Amino acid sequence: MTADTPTQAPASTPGFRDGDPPEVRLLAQMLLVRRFEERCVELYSAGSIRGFLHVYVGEEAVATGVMSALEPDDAVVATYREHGHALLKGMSARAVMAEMYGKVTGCARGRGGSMHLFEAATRFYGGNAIVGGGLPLAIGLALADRLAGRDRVTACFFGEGAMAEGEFHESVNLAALWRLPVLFVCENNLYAMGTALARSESETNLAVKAAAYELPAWSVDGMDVLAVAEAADRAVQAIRAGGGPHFLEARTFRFRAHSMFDPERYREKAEVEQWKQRDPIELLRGRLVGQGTLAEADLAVMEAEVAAVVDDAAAFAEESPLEDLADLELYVHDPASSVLRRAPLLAAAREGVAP
Amino acid sequence: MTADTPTQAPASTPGFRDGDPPEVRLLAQMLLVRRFEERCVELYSAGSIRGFLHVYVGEEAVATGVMSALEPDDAVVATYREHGHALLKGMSARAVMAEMYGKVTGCARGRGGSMHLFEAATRFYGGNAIVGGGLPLAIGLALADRLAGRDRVTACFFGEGAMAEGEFHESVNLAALWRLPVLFVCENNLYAMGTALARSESETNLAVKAAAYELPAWSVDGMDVLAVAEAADRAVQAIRAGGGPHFLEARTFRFRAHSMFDPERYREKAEVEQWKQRDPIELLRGRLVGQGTLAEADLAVMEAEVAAVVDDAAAFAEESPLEDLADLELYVHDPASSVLRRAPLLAAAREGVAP
Amino acid sequence: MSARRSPTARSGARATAVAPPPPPDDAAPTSPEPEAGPRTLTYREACREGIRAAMLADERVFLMGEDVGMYGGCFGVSMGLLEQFGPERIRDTPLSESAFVGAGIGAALGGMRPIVEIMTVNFSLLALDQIMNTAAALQHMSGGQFHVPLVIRMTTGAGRQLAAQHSHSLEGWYGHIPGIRIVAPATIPDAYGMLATALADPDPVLVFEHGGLYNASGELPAGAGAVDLDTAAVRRPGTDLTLITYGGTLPMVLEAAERLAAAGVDAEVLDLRTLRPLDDVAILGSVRRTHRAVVVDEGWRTGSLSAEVAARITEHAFYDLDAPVARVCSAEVPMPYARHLELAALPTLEGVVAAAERVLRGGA
Amino acid sequence: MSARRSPTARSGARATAVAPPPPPDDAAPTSPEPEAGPRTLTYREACREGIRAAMLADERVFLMGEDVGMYGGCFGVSMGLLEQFGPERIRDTPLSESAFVGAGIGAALGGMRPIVEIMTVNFSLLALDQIMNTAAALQHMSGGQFHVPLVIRMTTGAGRQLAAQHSHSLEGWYGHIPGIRIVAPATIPDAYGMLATALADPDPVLVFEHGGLYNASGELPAGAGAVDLDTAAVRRPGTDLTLITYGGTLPMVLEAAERLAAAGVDAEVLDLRTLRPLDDVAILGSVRRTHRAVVVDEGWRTGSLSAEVAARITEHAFYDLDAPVARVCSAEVPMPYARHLELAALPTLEGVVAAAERVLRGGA
Ligand SMILES: Cc1ncc(C[n+]2csc(CCOP(=O)(O)OP(=O)(O)O)c2C)c(N)n1
Ligand SMILES: Cc1ncc(C[n+]2csc(CCOP(=O)(O)OP(=O)(O)O)c2C)c(N)n1
Ligand SMILES: [Mg+2]
Ligand SMILES: [Mg+2]
Repeated sequence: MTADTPTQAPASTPGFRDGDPPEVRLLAQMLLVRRFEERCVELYSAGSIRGFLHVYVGEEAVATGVMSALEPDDAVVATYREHGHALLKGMSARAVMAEMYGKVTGCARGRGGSMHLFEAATRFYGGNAIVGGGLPLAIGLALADRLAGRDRVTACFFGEGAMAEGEFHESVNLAALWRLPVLFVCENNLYAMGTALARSESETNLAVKAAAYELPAWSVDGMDVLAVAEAADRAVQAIRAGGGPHFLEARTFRFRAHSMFDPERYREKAEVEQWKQRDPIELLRGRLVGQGTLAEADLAVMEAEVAAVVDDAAAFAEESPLEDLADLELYVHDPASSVLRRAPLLAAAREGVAP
Repeated sequence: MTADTPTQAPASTPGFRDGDPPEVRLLAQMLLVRRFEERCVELYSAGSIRGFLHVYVGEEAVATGVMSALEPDDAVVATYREHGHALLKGMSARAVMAEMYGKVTGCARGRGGSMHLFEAATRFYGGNAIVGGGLPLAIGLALADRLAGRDRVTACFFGEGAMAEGEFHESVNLAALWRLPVLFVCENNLYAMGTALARSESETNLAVKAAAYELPAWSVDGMDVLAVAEAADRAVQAIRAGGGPHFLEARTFRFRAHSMFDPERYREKAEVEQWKQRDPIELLRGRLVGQGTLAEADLAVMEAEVAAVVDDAAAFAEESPLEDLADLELYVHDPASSVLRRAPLLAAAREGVAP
Repeated sequence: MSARRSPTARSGARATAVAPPPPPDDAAPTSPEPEAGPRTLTYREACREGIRAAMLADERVFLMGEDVGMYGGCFGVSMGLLEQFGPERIRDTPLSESAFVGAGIGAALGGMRPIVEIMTVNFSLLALDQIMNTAAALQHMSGGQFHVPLVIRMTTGAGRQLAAQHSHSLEGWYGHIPGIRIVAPATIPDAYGMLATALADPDPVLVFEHGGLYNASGELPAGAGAVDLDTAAVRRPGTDLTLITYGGTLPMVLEAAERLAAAGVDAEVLDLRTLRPLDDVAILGSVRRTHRAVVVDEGWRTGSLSAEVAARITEHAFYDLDAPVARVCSAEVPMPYARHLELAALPTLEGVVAAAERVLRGGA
Repeated sequence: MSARRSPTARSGARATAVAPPPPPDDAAPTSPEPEAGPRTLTYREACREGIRAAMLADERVFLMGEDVGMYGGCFGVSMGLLEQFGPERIRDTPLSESAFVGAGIGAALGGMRPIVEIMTVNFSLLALDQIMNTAAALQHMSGGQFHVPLVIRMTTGAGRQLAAQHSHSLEGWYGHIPGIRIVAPATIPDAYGMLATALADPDPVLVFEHGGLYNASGELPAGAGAVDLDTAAVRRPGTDLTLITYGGTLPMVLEAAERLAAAGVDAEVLDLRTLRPLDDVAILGSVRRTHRAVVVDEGWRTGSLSAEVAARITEHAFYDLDAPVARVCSAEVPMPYARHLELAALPTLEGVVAAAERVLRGGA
């Protein structure tokens, strides 16, 4: 079940050294996501990345904090705004970037693109471009763990917009009813494309909404990575102790447009600027420098190491080959499926010749 | 938009005389539904009714109480367990019974059967055999009223099982968000086929669940028709006054099997017997007789008048003709549709002849 | 599976295809006798024994759906299995088609072998997002990393006066979707054996059980087990034309072939068994021999599986055809309740015979 | 609508069909000029002006869907309409496809004329229960009492590297469902005029706008308005074979016809326009004249609309055919992201020309 893509096991974090305090790792991780996303935007403008591209700039603290509470063997299900989640789960920047280039070295051999990153080795189950579509999947992964008696957690990320979908309701009810080991993480960035929360939910307090399914639910400042990490840790421990599913709302904001085609007519520049004052990276950086945990020189090293990883990923993607056109129809069925074995026979029958 | 079926405008209630106290009407209505349902069961066993048949025996107080709060111009959307709702909305017992016989005089010309009763004249919008499927429809009817500036209410009935469906969640949110004039009535009879409430919902207090959508929600004793009527009246008045959607859970019980093919392996006979002690008809009858509002003789007259209506309906259905087979494909498109006008032309083209 | 096996349970199945659905009175759980000799089972029992055998053989297998447990299955298929396997493996779900189908996908990804039951195909529309956008696409979207060994069973078809929201035959329509396999057991051995093969398939498989067949009975041979899903089966060999069908209409088509035989026409009857991918070897092989074909299915005519079969035959055996391929399908109406209307909307024996006669005269 | 109208916006449309989706930079609301002379519009603008004209003409009309208002529509179609008509009539919805499609059905029953927008056809699977089990069936189930004059618009098709959950072409598949009409505008006058006709239809109409066409531009004649939805249109008359297509592939097929013309083959190009019901008069009329046909659509091949068209032609014009009907469809894969793979999965000009040449030689 492992792809033959150039995936490394949980990558070391650029800018982080063994022995550094854990906050430094969180900062380095957020920085990696930020710089990676910024590069994606550039590469989109340059035409190297196509399709829909949704970046996570401004929201880094959420996935970074939550992932810090997970073990490598835990599973993650995310959305189309998932580059950061993929990197944080341990996928290589190379495999992610090459995927967005549509190259065969990409984590999905170029078939998925930005919205459909996957990696079996790191248990990263996507990448789902159907809003709400990942939630049932997460329930099922957790159910499998339960049935197999495995002590794993599945973290499922989704936007606040997804909470209006029926699949949210059905999935959270199932998880709560069956007490499955799922951590639901709502990335509440206040907008679903152009739709503000108050125009999509009659109840805008999302933890209250979730609590109606009888599961522990609370909100956390999604710009404060330490707060997110602490809350996630508490939830994951409770889940692992058999406490059933938990719901965490992280209040955050996307600093950029929804996708690359969004004129942002639905919100004021001032609102964006105000939120940028609470940039999660700046918040943590300020704290660490203020405490003396990090020096400006350390930051420069961190930036440089992060830049090197991003550069390397882009160069790798740029140079990588494309999938062979003849392989277009691969992976519709499993290579072991008799459907594939019989295909030549069927084709021969259609041609009216002996196979 | 009116069907050419033998529908009378809001029928007079057998067993009720102008001038009688309103409670007498409620009793007579419940009795009509009960006796009608009992006849359906007999007729099913006799083979006159086929397909799936779901009866409302034990739950009569719910629809009877709620309907008493509605005006003739209000709309009703119900489920596959809707014979009672149809009768109470003013449809004739003849048209309903003939429908179950599959006769052309049925309210849907025999095309719908037990699960799909409809009547435009009384604004009875079904009859929906997809659990949860009626809720979005009710939202839309209410939205149309709002957009057209009409002061009408739409009452939407569904079982507690439907509350697990995504369509419930999406619909209630929409109604609450847009403050639409909808009365949601959850007929909580504790079982969805063989699934007890606690095995289908993580939160079994359904009013609490509904309140998470930020709309007024409460529970009522669904065996006490006066309590239901009072609660519904309060809700309908509030809705009509612009108070937005309301949610009412009526706690009730079905005395019989889910459908005609249900061995009832999922519940104890004792539970059923216990609920039968709270038979809504007996409760009200006892009260009215106790208060001296009704004499035993009045009750006998009521039974006789109800029986006459049911007899008449069955006789009418029995004698009614079937739809002409040649008309099978009618009503797939509107008679005014150019699709129908062009059909002969297309057929001629297929035959390769001049039309 | 050998072709040319003799048809099972023809008239029995047909008789019930138009009768009202029976109470699941065969409730007592029977213990499986895998080593037993041939036995006579209903189609319902064969489905049940297939599930039981699969659950005994592989503890990753579990059954999940609405009322599969305490109730025994809405059509009684899973009656008794809860008692045998317990509530973790015979898992009742709330009314949440999208979530529990999606949970089946996730559980398959997590290493289990779920069998998800959707009560009838009409309700599966609520889960179509999960089926098409996830189950069918995931392997390709992930560049071959993730496989979804999920089996979804559902009841299909009309004939029981269940009207427009419980009666449609959408299995052929599902056949449009790449990445899934569609099977439709028509015989007792297939009802029993297709499940094991479906569970062994690394990809999602949709199994369509025709509601009108549940009470049909027939013989399950000694040692019956997994059947191959790759090939269509000749249920009656013949030389004059090919009648192509599957699932619920097979018994009726076999009867039509007998009727034709009495009139001196030797019809071959091909049971497609797997609707996606279609067995072009069998379809084209037969038609190249008989030079004429009638396709019978219970779906609506336009865009039906028959259209695909007819188009393929024409594309690949045009010069072998002595007549256009004819189709016998359901009328293009939401299925009506009244019995006479429902029967008129469905493919009939007379309709099949008439189509065969037209084709023999060179028409369609 | 007159047949044989000259094709609009061919190469422009084709060029954008493979380019990345453009920013909706044509954001400034243009005021409608119903009495103006001919004007050049993009397909996106034509859709928008169609909506605007319908809203001005009938106050029962309203537009509802995700981000149709403040955002201006995910593909910019409704940009500016909120400012003109206000939030009651340009109604943003939460992400709740099933509920707002169902609400559209209810509002239609309540006397309104809703236009519901679903962002792309892939998401419509979430609403399929409401579409098939209610919108399409209600009139029949109610014995003719209830009509659903609802219009659902959605974007369809690939070519913009949006991958497997945003790119499929399911409009032909929807054509299987009785009780609804399916239309697919391919030209500027159709993008503008089909909406009015759809709104006037007493039954549900699904309108499929190909995402690759939005930036195509062409002329809207003076006095353009409602167009008839009953007939297919000959976009290029010809005598040697009939190329049958619709929607997003029309520009490419017209180009293929020119390519064939250069090689001395005179191809007729038929734009189906309405996918359900199919215009058998036009289809069979053309093929009976040309004796050969190639059907081109962007759906997956198996069970595609092309299968239905091919089956019908064969059924009804078998003896007029000089060759089997050929199909050019998409490869049977969930649409891949990488550009070279996506292009390889889609019907191509070369593929159409090659199919035409095969058919001219008597093959399929
Ligand atoms: C079912 C479905 N409907 C609509 C869309 C189009 N769409 C993509 S993202 C999006 C907004 C989602 O908002 P939210 O869940 O808050 O996540 P965010 O983008 O803010 O991270 C929409 C409407 C989709 N992808 N899937
Ligand atoms: C979407 C859907 N799933 C499943 C069914 C089968 N089914 C019919 S009624 C029913 C139980 C519904 O229970 P509830 O909503 O509580 O209503 P009740 O029958 O108790 O009145 C089920 C599962 C259906 N009709 N529709
Ligand atoms: Mg959001
Ligand atoms: Mg119930």
